[in-house]
Amino acid sequence: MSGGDILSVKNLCVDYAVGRKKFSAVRDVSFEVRRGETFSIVGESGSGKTTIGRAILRVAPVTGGEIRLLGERISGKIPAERERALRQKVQMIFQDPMASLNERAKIDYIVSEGLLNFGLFKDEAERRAKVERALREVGLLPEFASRFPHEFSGGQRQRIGIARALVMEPELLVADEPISALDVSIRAQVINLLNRLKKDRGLTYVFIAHDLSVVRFISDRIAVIYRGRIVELAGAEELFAKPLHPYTRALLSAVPVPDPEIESVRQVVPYDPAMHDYSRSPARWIEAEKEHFVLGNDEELALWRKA
Amino acid sequence: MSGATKAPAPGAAAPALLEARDLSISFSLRGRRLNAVRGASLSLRAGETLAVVGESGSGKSVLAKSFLGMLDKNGRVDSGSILFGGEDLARYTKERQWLALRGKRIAMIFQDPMTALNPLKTVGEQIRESAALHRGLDRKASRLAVLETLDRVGISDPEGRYRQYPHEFSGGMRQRAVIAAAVACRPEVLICDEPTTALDVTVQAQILDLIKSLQRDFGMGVLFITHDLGVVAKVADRVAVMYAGQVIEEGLVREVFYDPRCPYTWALLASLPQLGVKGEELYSIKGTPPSLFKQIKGDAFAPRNPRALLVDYEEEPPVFDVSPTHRAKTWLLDPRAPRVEAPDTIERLRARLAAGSGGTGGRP
Amino acid sequence: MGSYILKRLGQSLFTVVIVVISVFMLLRLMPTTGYFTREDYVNLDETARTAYLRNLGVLDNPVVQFGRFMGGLAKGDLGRSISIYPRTPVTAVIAEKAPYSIYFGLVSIVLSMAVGLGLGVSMARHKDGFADGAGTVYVTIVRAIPSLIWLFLIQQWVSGVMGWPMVFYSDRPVSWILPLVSFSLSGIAWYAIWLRRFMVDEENRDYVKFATSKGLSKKRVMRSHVLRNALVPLVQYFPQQILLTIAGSLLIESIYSIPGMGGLLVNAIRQQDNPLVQALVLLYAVLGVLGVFLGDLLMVFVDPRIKLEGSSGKAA
Amino acid sequence: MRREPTRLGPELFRPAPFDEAAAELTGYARYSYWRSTFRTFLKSPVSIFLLALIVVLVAASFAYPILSPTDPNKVELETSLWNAKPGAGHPFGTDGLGRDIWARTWHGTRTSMLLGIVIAVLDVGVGMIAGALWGYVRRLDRFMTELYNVLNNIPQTVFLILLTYIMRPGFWTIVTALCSTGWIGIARFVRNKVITIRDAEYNVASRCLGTPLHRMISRNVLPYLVSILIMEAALTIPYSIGSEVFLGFIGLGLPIETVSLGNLVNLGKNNFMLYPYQLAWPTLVLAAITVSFYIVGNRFADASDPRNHV
Repeated sequence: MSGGDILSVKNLCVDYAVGRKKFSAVRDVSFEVRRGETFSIVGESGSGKTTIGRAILRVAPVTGGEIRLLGERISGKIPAERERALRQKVQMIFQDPMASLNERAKIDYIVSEGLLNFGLFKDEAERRAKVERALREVGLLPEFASRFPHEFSGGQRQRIGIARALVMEPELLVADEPISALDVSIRAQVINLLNRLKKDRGLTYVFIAHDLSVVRFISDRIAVIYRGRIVELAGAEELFAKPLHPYTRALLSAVPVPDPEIESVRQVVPYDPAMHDYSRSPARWIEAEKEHFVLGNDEELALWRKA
Repeated sequence: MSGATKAPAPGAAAPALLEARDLSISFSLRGRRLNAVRGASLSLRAGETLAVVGESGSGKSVLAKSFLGMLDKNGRVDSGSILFGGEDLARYTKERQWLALRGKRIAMIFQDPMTALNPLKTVGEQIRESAALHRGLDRKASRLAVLETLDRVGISDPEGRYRQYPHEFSGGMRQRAVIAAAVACRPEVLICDEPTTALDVTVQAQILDLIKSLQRDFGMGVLFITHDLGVVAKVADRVAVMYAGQVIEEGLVREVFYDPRCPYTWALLASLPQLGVKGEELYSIKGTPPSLFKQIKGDAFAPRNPRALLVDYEEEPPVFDVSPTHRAKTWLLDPRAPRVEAPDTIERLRARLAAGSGGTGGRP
Repeated sequence: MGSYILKRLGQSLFTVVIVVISVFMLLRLMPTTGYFTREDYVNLDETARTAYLRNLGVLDNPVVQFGRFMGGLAKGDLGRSISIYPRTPVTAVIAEKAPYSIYFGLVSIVLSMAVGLGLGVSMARHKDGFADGAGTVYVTIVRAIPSLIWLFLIQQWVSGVMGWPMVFYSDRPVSWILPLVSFSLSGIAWYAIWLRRFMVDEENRDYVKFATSKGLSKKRVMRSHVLRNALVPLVQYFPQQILLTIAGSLLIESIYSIPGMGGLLVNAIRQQDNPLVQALVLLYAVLGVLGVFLGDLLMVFVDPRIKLEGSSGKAA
Repeated sequence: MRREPTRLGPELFRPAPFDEAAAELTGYARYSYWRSTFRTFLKSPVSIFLLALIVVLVAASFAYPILSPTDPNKVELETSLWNAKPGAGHPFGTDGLGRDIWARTWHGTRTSMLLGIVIAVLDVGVGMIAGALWGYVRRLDRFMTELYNVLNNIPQTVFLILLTYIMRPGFWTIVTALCSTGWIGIARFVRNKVITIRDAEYNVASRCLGTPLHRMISRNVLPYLVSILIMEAALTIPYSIGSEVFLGFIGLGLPIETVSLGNLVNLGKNNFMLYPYQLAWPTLVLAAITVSFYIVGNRFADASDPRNHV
């Protein structure tokens, strides 16, 4: 683990019980997140990407492996003190701005919920000031504090959700598809906001998404996840320039580009997981290029490199 | 660049198959009126795909539903007309009139394939329902027609799938089944209301390809409603951009992407991260769309438009023809308007047009 | 699917066992006067009463009693009536009464379903229209006002106006009309209100919009999609409704002096005939459990989604 | 366009000042859940009228016995005062023992209302707590589900009869009997609701913020349940009052000497042919109460459904 890592996830496994059957949402996932970077996890619905985000925040059960924040273990049983520290240092932004705000509470309460939980203010005036500052920071008017979530549009609600996380002054933000439920014209607001906060506050992001085009714009490194396993991990530009794993290629080829000229010639590459034959030589986590990892065996890798 | 036009005449290439003229639709909600569509005009020609782009609340879905007479009970067409097959659908009052069209000549695909199928009926039965109804086939013949359609939309083992229930299908397969039910009668117009929004990207690509190939084979006019400009670039021949219940720009896909004229279209394109430069601020649109409960004075986008003119707050802009196939509703095209610079992204896109193989409506 | 049925069957048996034990235990708390006919109670002195009770076995260890009770149950012996039909086996009493309840129940089930479901459909089809309004008023009256009151008023007024007998005579068919109507009134309201609610819920679903967009007429969408799907959640309750209806109505049988099981229970309670009360309560409870079980079973055939859920053990 | 654009002077074709804050305000609409609920509810005159009727009846039934000296159990020795028709002195007439039906009606209403309210409060209170625990504490789920299956399988009427038969007739017997089955239905309902709320995204957000359980329940869960619980309570009252009438009829109701609407109805019924007013007046009051609660409960349920708000 290098000194710059803020978060490290090692061999993480998350299982859910559905009836009597066990369902593995996340299998043997490892990665590190460096301070000040945007680390993205990309995958389709049901790939386990959301579960990883939730496991970091201790709201999904970890069945194997461990998660460390600044070197301290935050998965499994941990002392209350460390849990408290975790809640302040790591915060989350949610996908659906319509579902992630308590409809029966005023914005004032929603934004200051974390402050109340940990008594992070001297007096009422300071709490108000903190709420006001958080709202301003996300481009909303302080007078919105006395209103209910229902009165706001999706983009505004999403920014309220960000204000709620910011008020805790976190170091790491887990953003779970924060823009996929937003209207196109609103997305840029939120992306700019996240990028500005990263610059101004030195925030680190774990950015969870299914849309590669957005991910490319904001990420430093990207992990591609398929059915609970990370299949490829590389720097953002490296991944787009030299995708190795066939699933990554399929994903890249499938995302429509808003340019009719490109679209008219683009070919979609299908991916069939049955193509892997790991009976003789099992898949390993290989560093194919510097800082560019892929899940496969040597034979496959040679093949992928040629393609 | 020509002046304001009275009639919406989007090019003379082919006669319109389905056309909305100055259509206004409102809903009554607890004593208030929501003006969902405010004088929108667009036209769809045979064999083409017209993408209607807009964000939620722009009225694009309402517009589409009105073409099938399927507005919610509290909604009504206030004015304007919907022309199809020599008739004005906006004048239709009886269910019987609509029954001659729905599913037979105009069909529709919905957003969420998980809920569009009746969970208690077999998939085959639900497709057969419309095949039997419109094509007058008996049980056996309609069953064969369904099997053929299932095969055509890429569902393997049609015989077995026919008897299965929707919950036994994956999301992508369900959407294929929905498409099969919609095209079973070879409609002239297929309306797709965000058909891939609920699907994964890899599945989305397949469904888009399917719709395109069906359109080619059947020669349908496809009205494709979406908010995703990537999808538009992939499927559309022409694009209509909607904002606050109006069509503010309509043109060939190359015209709208590479030479947009309305500030809202600029903003929409410029705000896309795919077109942005990494490390720089994205162009972003401030604020939120206007409430359609209120009367809107002037250009609905003006309060969010840093490039707005004073006149935008006073008077609604007329529609200007940019080219025979390209129309835009903005005061910037008025001869009196000053020259207003588009965002950098748009300039880059324009450069692309100049370098590219050349579209129809280039810059003057 | 098979495993699901077995699992549900096991659950129901468990419930029945719990019910039998609880009823038995609870009835040990009943006043012991319920074991005497009135004249016996008056005529006997304290020691004679105790001797009588001991003879009956009521004073034995509850476990012993329970064993004896279960033994009897296995042989179909539910004890003997005391005050109403002295020394007659309870099973014989019930066997004599049951046909009346079953007859009235069956006819009223047919009537309530036909009228109630029809009313529910027209309420849903013309939502907020006249049928809906009238139906709502009817349902409100029937469900909000205690049934004793309107049952009594119907008996008094209608029989007076029509000149029909006020009580039931098995040989005068005209006297069957009012009990039948009374039997059906609340059933009609029940079927109507629930069918309406489920239909209105279904009407707003996406698949209904899609079916409409396919060109199906409103009538056809209503019949082959909305009604069909709305009936599914209702079907689950049919068996219990039917079983409990044919088991008789306490109020109606009592008001019209119909010699059925419902009236019998009221009499047994009023005259504190413990063995009869015990047997009837047990019968009703078992019918209730059986009804719920059959309802769940029925769902397996009506709702194709259950089979999958059942196999993964999620259906409960 | 309808209007000639030439009307617009060239001075209008200049850039307009841009106000970012104004852009934020464009979409906003004022909304509060409770305000909308009450506005929707109070829109219908029927709802207002019935709500007012409930208030008047409740007030009257509690105020009358305090204000009036008339003893509802006072028996007249003079036979001429028996079965008196409604008139001066006895607005609702007298019964077979010369007892004033007006006084008895209000005393009876008070008993029945009290019964209904006590049962509603207990049912909803116990149901809410049990349901919240059932939903939140996973270990309880199995036991509660089995208990629910058992209780739910037995017809309520049978249960009611059995319990009232075993216990001595009285107010608390009826309360116990009705509550022993009533709470579980509400608990089940609350539990299902809690489970959907528990997994809702805003609750996950609260967990990420380290919100303690008590605040999760009081701020995140309860506000969503209040409307349902009010409705349940409103519908439990007419049901309880009706059950008392039914139990009175089969001989398991309140003791004869207790004045209640159930006993009044059952007494009045016996003399209906000769003295219909003895049944009519208590019945009218009874029906007014049950129908009002029933309709108000249903209307409130409609009004509190956010789908019916703007």
